[in-house]
Order: sequence, then structure tokens, then C-alpha cells
Amino acid sequence: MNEATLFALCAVLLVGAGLYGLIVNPHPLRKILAFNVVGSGVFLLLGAIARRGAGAGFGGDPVPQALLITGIVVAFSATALAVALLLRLHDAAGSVTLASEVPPKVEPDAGSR
Amino acid sequence: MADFLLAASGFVLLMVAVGLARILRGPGDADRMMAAQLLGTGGIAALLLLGAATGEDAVVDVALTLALLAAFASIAFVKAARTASRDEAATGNEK
Amino acid sequence: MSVALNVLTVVAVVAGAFFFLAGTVGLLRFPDTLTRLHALTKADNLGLGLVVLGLLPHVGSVLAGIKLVAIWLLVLLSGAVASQLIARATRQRDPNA
Amino acid sequence: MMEALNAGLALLLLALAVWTIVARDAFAAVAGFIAYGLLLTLAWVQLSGVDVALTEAAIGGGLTGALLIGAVGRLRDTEATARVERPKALTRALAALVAGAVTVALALCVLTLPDPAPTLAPDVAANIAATGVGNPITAVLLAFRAMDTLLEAIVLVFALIGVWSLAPDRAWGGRPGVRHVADPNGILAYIARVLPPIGIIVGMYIFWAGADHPGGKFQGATILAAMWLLVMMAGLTDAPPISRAWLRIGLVAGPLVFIAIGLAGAVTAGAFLAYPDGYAKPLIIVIELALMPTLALILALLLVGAPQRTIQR
Amino acid sequence: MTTTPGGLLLAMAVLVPFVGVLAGLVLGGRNPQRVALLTLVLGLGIAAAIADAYLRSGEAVVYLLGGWEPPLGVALRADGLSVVMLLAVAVVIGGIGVYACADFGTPPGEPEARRPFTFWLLLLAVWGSINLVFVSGDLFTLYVALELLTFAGVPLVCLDGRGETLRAALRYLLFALLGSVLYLLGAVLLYGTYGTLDIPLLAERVRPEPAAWAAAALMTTGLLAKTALFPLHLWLPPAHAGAPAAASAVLSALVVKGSWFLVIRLWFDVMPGVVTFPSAQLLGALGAAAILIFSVVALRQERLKLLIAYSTLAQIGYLFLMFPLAFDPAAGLLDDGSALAGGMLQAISHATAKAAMFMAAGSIYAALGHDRIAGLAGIARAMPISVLAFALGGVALMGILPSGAYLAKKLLLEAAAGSGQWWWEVVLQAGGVLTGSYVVLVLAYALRRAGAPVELKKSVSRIAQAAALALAVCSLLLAGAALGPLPRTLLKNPLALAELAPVLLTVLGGGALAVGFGFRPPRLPVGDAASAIGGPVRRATLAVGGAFERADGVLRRWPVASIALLLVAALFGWTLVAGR
Repeated sequence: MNEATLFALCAVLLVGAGLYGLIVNPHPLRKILAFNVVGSGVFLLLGAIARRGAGAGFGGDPVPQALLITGIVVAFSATALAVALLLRLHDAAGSVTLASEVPPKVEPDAGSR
Repeated sequence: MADFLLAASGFVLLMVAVGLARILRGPGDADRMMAAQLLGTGGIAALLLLGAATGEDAVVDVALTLALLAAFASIAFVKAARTASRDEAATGNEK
Repeated sequence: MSVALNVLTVVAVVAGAFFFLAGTVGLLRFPDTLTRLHALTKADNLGLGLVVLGLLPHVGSVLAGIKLVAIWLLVLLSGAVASQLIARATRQRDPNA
Repeated sequence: MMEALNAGLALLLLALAVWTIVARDAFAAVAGFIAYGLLLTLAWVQLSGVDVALTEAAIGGGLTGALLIGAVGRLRDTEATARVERPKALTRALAALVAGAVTVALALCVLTLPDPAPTLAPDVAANIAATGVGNPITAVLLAFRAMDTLLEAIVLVFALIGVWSLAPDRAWGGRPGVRHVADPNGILAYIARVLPPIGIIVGMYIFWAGADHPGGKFQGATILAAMWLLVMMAGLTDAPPISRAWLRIGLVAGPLVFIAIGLAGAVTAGAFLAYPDGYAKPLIIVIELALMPTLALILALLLVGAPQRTIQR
Repeated sequence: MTTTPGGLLLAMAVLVPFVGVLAGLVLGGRNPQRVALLTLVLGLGIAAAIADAYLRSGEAVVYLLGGWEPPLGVALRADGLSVVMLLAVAVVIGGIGVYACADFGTPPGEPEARRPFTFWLLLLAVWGSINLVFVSGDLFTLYVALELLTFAGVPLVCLDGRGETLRAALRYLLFALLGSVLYLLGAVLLYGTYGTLDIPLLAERVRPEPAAWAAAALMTTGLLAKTALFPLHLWLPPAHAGAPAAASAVLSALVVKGSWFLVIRLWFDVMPGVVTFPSAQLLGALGAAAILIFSVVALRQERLKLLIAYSTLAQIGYLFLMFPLAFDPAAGLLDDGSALAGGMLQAISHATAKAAMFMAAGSIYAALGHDRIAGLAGIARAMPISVLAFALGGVALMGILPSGAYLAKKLLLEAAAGSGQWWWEVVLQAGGVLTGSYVVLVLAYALRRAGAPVELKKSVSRIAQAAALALAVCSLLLAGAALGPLPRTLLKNPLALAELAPVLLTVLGGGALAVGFGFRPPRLPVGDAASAIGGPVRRATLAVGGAFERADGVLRRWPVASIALLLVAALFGWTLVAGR
């Protein structure tokens, strides 16, 4: 098995592991971690695809490699925004649970804030 | 030569993996932080050996970046530990 | 000449790998955080230094050589700083450690 | 030999990913994830993506790790309550089943990818001369797909606006994050004085090398951002109030220069983001040079967080 | 492929709002608002110019960025769909901008404040990003555009910084990120198989094979998660109901349309030959389920903003009915005929109407200090403009004459009859009645006379209320604007019995449903005899409504929703493979 196929399969497994974590880990920080695992799996798959496209004197197809750099930056921005939001939620509400409470049936008057 | 360097790289990586397996289990955060630090040094060594084996010169730049940022996570850890514990008890400044 | 350099490389890299082994053994055998820290930093930094030494004969340019040595120095520096900071943080949290 | 190494690397990656997912303790998961990022760097080298490896080393090895460790430290008290919410075994089994099904389906797709693989490498090779740069990734990022790179800078600006928008109203315009205090003669201050000059040289070098060899503005900017954060964490300097004019200018200068040069291209070279013949390389370097401080500022401030301290008037 | 005349305008449609964001950021103070208002005018002009360029040539406007031709380069491309959406969004953003001046103005002399500063920048950010979604011709650039849209949308949810809105924002962000990572995974598979991400090139190369099936399933599901189609809606109700009114209008009217538009791009332009009859039926079925369940849940809401949020969910379902109707079984592929036109018209009607409804609800909330539906009595006299805006928006959504949604429904019905899929005709008609029900419910309360004159806690800007009304009128008059390119035969004499009957049916049926399913229906002056028959019926409807509400509650739990996400992906994969 060449390295492209090997890492592509590894990438697929990473995606699966990350998806599982994203579903079952209740803590938002752990979800952010799991999201990063899924993301890195997708990136690794693209990296393997780039490696498969080696040619014309390049060790890998430069277009997907450039997309990867953009993708990593976007994923980092998402992580930073999510972490900032999570920390603010922690400060404002004291808890970080994502559990959805059924909206209260009888809303108290303006005093709800 | 290349095979020898690759083998050395793999060996260092193996050592790092064994160390990681022990140390990630804790018990304390400090142990785990060290795990990352350990992997930093070992990873850089493995990376350099790999770069030499494949003749890819730019790998040295990757290793340089890693070396430069090696302490970064550890420092963030120490700062975070301090920020978190400041609410509980006032600890002294480092001296 | 090149044979001698190759021998140097092999010897240095093998020695470096040995120190990584030693560091890991220390990790597995030492009882607490601070002694493990000790084993780790000493052995790994020496190991990396030997690896760098072994690779030096193969670099193509002076700049690349400087970079290799700089990597080692940076790791030494950050290793020293990080282990000291972590050790202090450990001690602050648990003075008996 | 190479196969064995790659297989070991892949196994290690998987083991660390699984650890990151299943570890009981959040800090243990984050430590595992940092190690995972480092190994990913090795994987990129093995896949001949040294530019990607450099990005991963800078982002994964530096910034993401610091970001997550800072967060986990502040969220310690929430872990116990979260554990209570852990789904039941049946739900977990179902989750494993569907995630596994998706994995298997994807693996089948991966194994049936066409051979020979489609590639744009020859197209890049045929057109790279027109861009004047030697690094094909830089040619893609700043010529063929320059729009993506412009958008990437805008993504960072939006993320920063989003992070700032989380400030309490009273702190708007004030300094973000907490004020770090540390002994000015301590070891942290020491490294914060020694490392940044080296870091700036390395960052500039990586940026400069990027035109013809692996490297580039983004990787360089990440290193600069890390150095600035280091100085802040050592208490040697403080994060600037977000209302500072120089800061605001710095945040928009890079994208605005990029857009201006792009529009100039629409006039002189016939298309937005096109470069006139013979001027491609200098213009690319100007764009990268303008983007680098902006990127460094944003990356660092994304880690520092929302304004929290009331402005002193 | 070459650049066509007016191509640069496409780049400007994206760049002008983005430059507005940067300029607002650097100028600070009160300037973000000024920059935004200036950009609103400029952007509307650009959208009109693009429409002009498109109508002149009659072909898609194309722009090669940097002069590089795909697959190496990235092209911008605006076809009829893009042009329509660009124009509609420019109008809606304009209305929201005018409305928001009251809420998010900074008085002279005041220092820069967080809420107005971020709102105006984010408004422009949403605009530029969604324009990019409409004009980009490259799947990776579209991924970046989706992320831009998410990053601009999420902070709008929690502008007021309360814990519950922060929680809603975090849920939204995490689920949207999950959606976009699935989308990216699909795009990666497509590149690995076909070596390009350019939409026209992919359309030539895509074949029915495993990678294309997996890509279609993953990308569709990821986009559905971002659009909040049933059952992937966990994030929407709290996010849209908790945000400030102007932000809710942006989120409900525009942001969800970005990912919805990409589903159209994917199905109609990238892989029309890959999608199958069962997969299109599945997409339509999810839409039908959304209409049924969320309309009933909307009836059971006590707060106006939550009712509108659930109405958005139901209307999103409506937007997916066109997929099965556009499927041409003879050719075995999707065909962009009257079903697509109907769907687009429905989307525009919804964008304008929903923005108007959220804005009107926001005015009412601000004036009353609450938005409890049961407490709306007398408001029609106190705030006639806002209630009228809400009513017109509601009428536009119901699909009765002369609204745009009426024409949309006509087109969709025609497509359903044409392809022999009668069951979608039932869904379409029922959808109108269900929409009627919650509009009638709200109006029944709002039009009631209060015992004492309503005390308004705060006077609400007349201009803001007028902006809402203007958007509602726009939605109503869309039929006229859209008639240009459509056959005139669709519009019949509005007083003819055949035309009047469905209108009456919709309103009366809606009223009946409102009485039956409303959590607290308006009391009717009926005798004991009627309530004797009504009793068991009422109990049954309450039971059904409660069951739907519980189902909604279960589906909004994170583990359930995310498992459902993967299941939907698996179902799409299966219908694509087995359905041919």
C-alpha cells in the first residue's frame, strides 16, 4: 500500500472517530476538539489526494495543498470563535451545557432577562 | 544511508509513543503537559531524520518552527493554571 | 572522507537514539512527576543534540547547518523553561510532590 | 522501511485521535490533541506537503494548543456536570454504528478513487512562469486562486469581529483578555525577552523563503503572533485597547492593500487580481508583506479573546 | 469560458460589502452605520447592474478572477437564479437596514458602542458572504463563503449577551461547523475523483459512481444542517427567537437561504444526472414533514417570536418541495423548469415576508415589553402599521392572491400535475392551509379589542414600522414583478369562483386549524352544543399537537440531532445508489 492510500484510510478513520466524539461528548470543549479531529481527517484526505496527484516535478498536486492551507486557517478561526463563545457563555451563565430545555410554557413578564 | 536514517526516525518515534502511552494517563496535568513537551523534542528529532532521509531540505524549516514554538503550549498551560487558581487562592508570583 | 562522515553520522544518530530510549525508560520507571521531568529533559535534549550532530555533515549549506544548531539550542532553551515552569506549577499546587 | 514508518505514524495518529475523543479528563484530551497535531506535521512531510507541514506546525503546534489549554483551565468546574449528561449506552452504540457506517462508506470511496489520479500539477507547472514565483503553492495562493487567499484574510477579520462582539458592553473599546502578571526577573520574562528577536528573524525568513521554497506569509505571521503572545503572557506588555487607531488600521491594512492591488489589476491587466506582465512577483511580495502584520495581529488577538477590562478614561 | 461584459460587477457585489466591513472597522464610532447605509445604496445599484447585464446578453455573466481559467483558476458566475437572489437580498437588506436605524443608531456625541458597531459590520458581512454564495462557481470558494456566512451569522444571535442567547449561538456554531465539514468532505471527494472544483466543469465530468454518490449525500446533508431542514433544526428556534428583531430578520430571511441555494446549485448544476427519483422524494418528504410538524408546533407557541421562528422552519420545508417536482422521470434527471421557478419565487417571497414579520414582531415587542400572543389584544389599534405588515407578510406566505407565493404555488402545482406526482399537490395545498392557521391565530388575538386602551411602554419609530410594511408589500407585489418572464395565463381573474375558493379554503381552514390546534385558541362565541361536539375533537387535537411538540423536543437534543444527521446522509447515499 502506498502512503497516499494508507493516509487516506487513516483520514477516513479519523473522520469516523471525530464524528462519534462530536455526537456523544456532552461538553462543548470536547465537541470543539472532536470537530478539529474530523476537520483534520478531511484535511488529511485532501493531502492524500494531493499526494496521488504528484507530477510535473511536484511531490504533490499544488492546488489541493494550497486549499489545505486555507482550510487550516479557516478551521483555526472557527475554533477560536467557538472557544471565545464558550468562555463567554461560561462567564455569563455559569454553566456550559448545550442541553436544550423546552421553552417555558408560560413566560414570565419582562423580568425574564 | 537513507534507510538507516529512516530506521532511526522510526525508533525515536516509537520511543516517543511508548513514553506518551505512559504519561498521557496522568495522574496530574503536569505529567500530561510534559507528554506534549516530550513529543515536541522527539518529534523534532524524528522530523529532522526524516528530512535528511528524504532529502527534503525545507523540513528543517518545519523543525525550526516547531522548536521555536515548543515552549508555547507549556507556558500557556502554566498561565492557565495560574489564572484558574487565582480565584481559589492567591498564589505568589514566581520567584 | 565521506566514509568517515557517514560513520560519524551513524555513531551520533545511534547514540542519540539511545538517549531517547534512556529517556523513555526513565519515564516508565521513575516514581513521580519531578523525577520524570528530570529524566526526560536531560535525555531528550542530549538525544536531539546527538541527532543534530550526526546530521550536520549532510547539510548542503552553511545556513542549513546554522538552522540545525539553532533548532537544538531553541529546544534546549524551551525545554529548560518549560520544565522549570511546569515543576513550579506542580509544586505550587501540591507542595509535597 | 518507509512503509513501516508510515504505518506506525498512521497508527499513532489514530491512537491519539481516539484518546482525544474518549479521554475522561478534558485536559488529558487536549494534551493528546497537541501531540496529535505534532504527529500530523510528520504526516504532511510524508505526503510531500512541506508547506502544509509548516502551517500545521505553526497553527497546530503553537496557537491551537495554547488556545485550548487556556480554555480547559478556565472550564475546569464544568466538567463534572457535563459528565452527567453523557448519553446512555444505547445512544452511544447507535452513534458508533452510524459513524462506523459513514466510515466504511467513505473507505470504499477512497479505495475506488481513479487511477491515475486527476491532477492540476501540469497546469500549475505550465503557468507558474507567469507568476514569477518558484513555490507552486504560493503561485496557487496568490495568483491562480488569489480570491481564496483574500477571503481567508476576510474570514479572520470576521472571526475577530465575532470574538470582540462577545465583550460585555462596559468593556467595549477596552483591553481584551486578562492582564498577565509575572515576575519581571523570572524565567518567563527571561524567555519572553530572548525568544522574540529570534522568532521575528525566523518568521521573516519563513515569509521570505515562501516565494520560492516552502513557507509564506501565513506561516511567518503565525510565528510573529506567537512571539507577541509570549511577550503578553510574560506580562512585559499588555494587549492594546481595541479602540486604538493603529490597531484598527493594522487589522484592515492587509486586505485593503490586497483589494487595491487586485482592482489595479482590473484596470491594468484586464482582471481583478491579475498582475501586469513582469510585475507579478513584486506585487505578490507587496501583498504578502502587507498581509503579514494584519494576519499576525488577528491571530494573536483571536487567542487573547474578547475585551474584558473597562477602558480607563 | 471567458469573462463576459459586466463580469467585474460580480466581484464588486462581493467586494463592496466586504470593503464596507473593513472601512467601518477602521473608522469606528458612528461610522459603521453610515458606511452600511452608503453600501446599501451602492450594493442595490450593483445588483441592478448585474441584472441588466444578464438581461442584455440572456446568458450567465461570467468573470475569471485574475484572468485564470478554471480548473486552475476560480470563476464567478451569475445565472438567472443568482441574479434573482442578488436582487432580492439587496432589497431585503435595504429594508432591514432602514428598520435597524431605530434600534442600532448611535446618538451623536456618544462613544462607539458594541451593539451598533457589531450589528452594522455583521449586516454587511452577511451580505457580502451571501452574494459570494450566489455568484461563486467553485466548490471550495463556496465552502469559504459558507464559513463566512456562519461567522457573520453566529454573533448576530447573541448580540444582547444573555446566557440563553449565547447558548443558542454556540449550538448554532457547532452544528453549522459540523455541516460545513461534511460539505468540505464531499468537495474533497469530488476533487479526488474529477480533478476540479469548478461547477460547470464538474457538471461535464460527474458520473454516477461511488465517490459522486458519497459526495452528493455528504454535501446535501451538511447543507441541510446549515439550512435547518427537519430533522436537523435543533439550533434554529432559540437562535432566531432570541436575537434582536433586525438580526432575526437577517438570519431567518437571508442566512438560511445561503445553504439552501447551494443545495440547488449542487442538485441542478453539479450533479443533475446523479440524483435519483427516490432521493428527490426523500428531500421532498423531509420538507413535507417540516411543514406539518412545525406548523402545528408554531400554533402551540406562546411567544410571537418563537411562533415566527417555527414558521420559518415550516417554510424551509416548503422550499424543498420543488426538488421532487423538478425531477423528470423520463430523462432520469433534474430539469430546471417551472418547479425551479416556483421554488425560487417561494424563496424570495419568504425572504421578504419573513423579514417583515420579524421586524413587525420586534416593533410590537419593543412597544409592549413582551411578545406573548395571548397579550396582543388591542395592539391592532395601537400599532396599525406593524400589525398590517405582519398580516400582509402572513398573506404573502399563505399563497393567496396576489402574492408571489400564490404564483409560486401555481407553478409548483403545475409541475406536480405535469409529472403525475399528485401527492405533492396535497402537501402544497395543506401547506397553505397550515400557514394560514398560525397567521389567523396571531391576527385573531391582535385584532381583538382590549378592555382598556393598550399602554405602550415605548414609542416605536414610525420609519422602522414603515420599513417592515414596505417589505411586506414587496412580498405581496412580487407576483406582478415576476410575471414578466412567466406566462400570463397563470394569473386568472381573482374574483372567479375557481380562484376564490382556494383563498377561502385557506383562510377558513387555517382558522379551523388554529382553533383546533392552538395551545390557547381564541375563544369563539359558540354555544354549548358546539362545545359538546368540540370536546373530544379538541382533546384529540391537543394530543396530536402535544405529540408533535414532544417529537420536536426530542429531535432538538444534540445526540439525537447529530445521529439523525448521519442517518440522513446514509439515507441519501442509499437512495442515490439503490434508486437507479
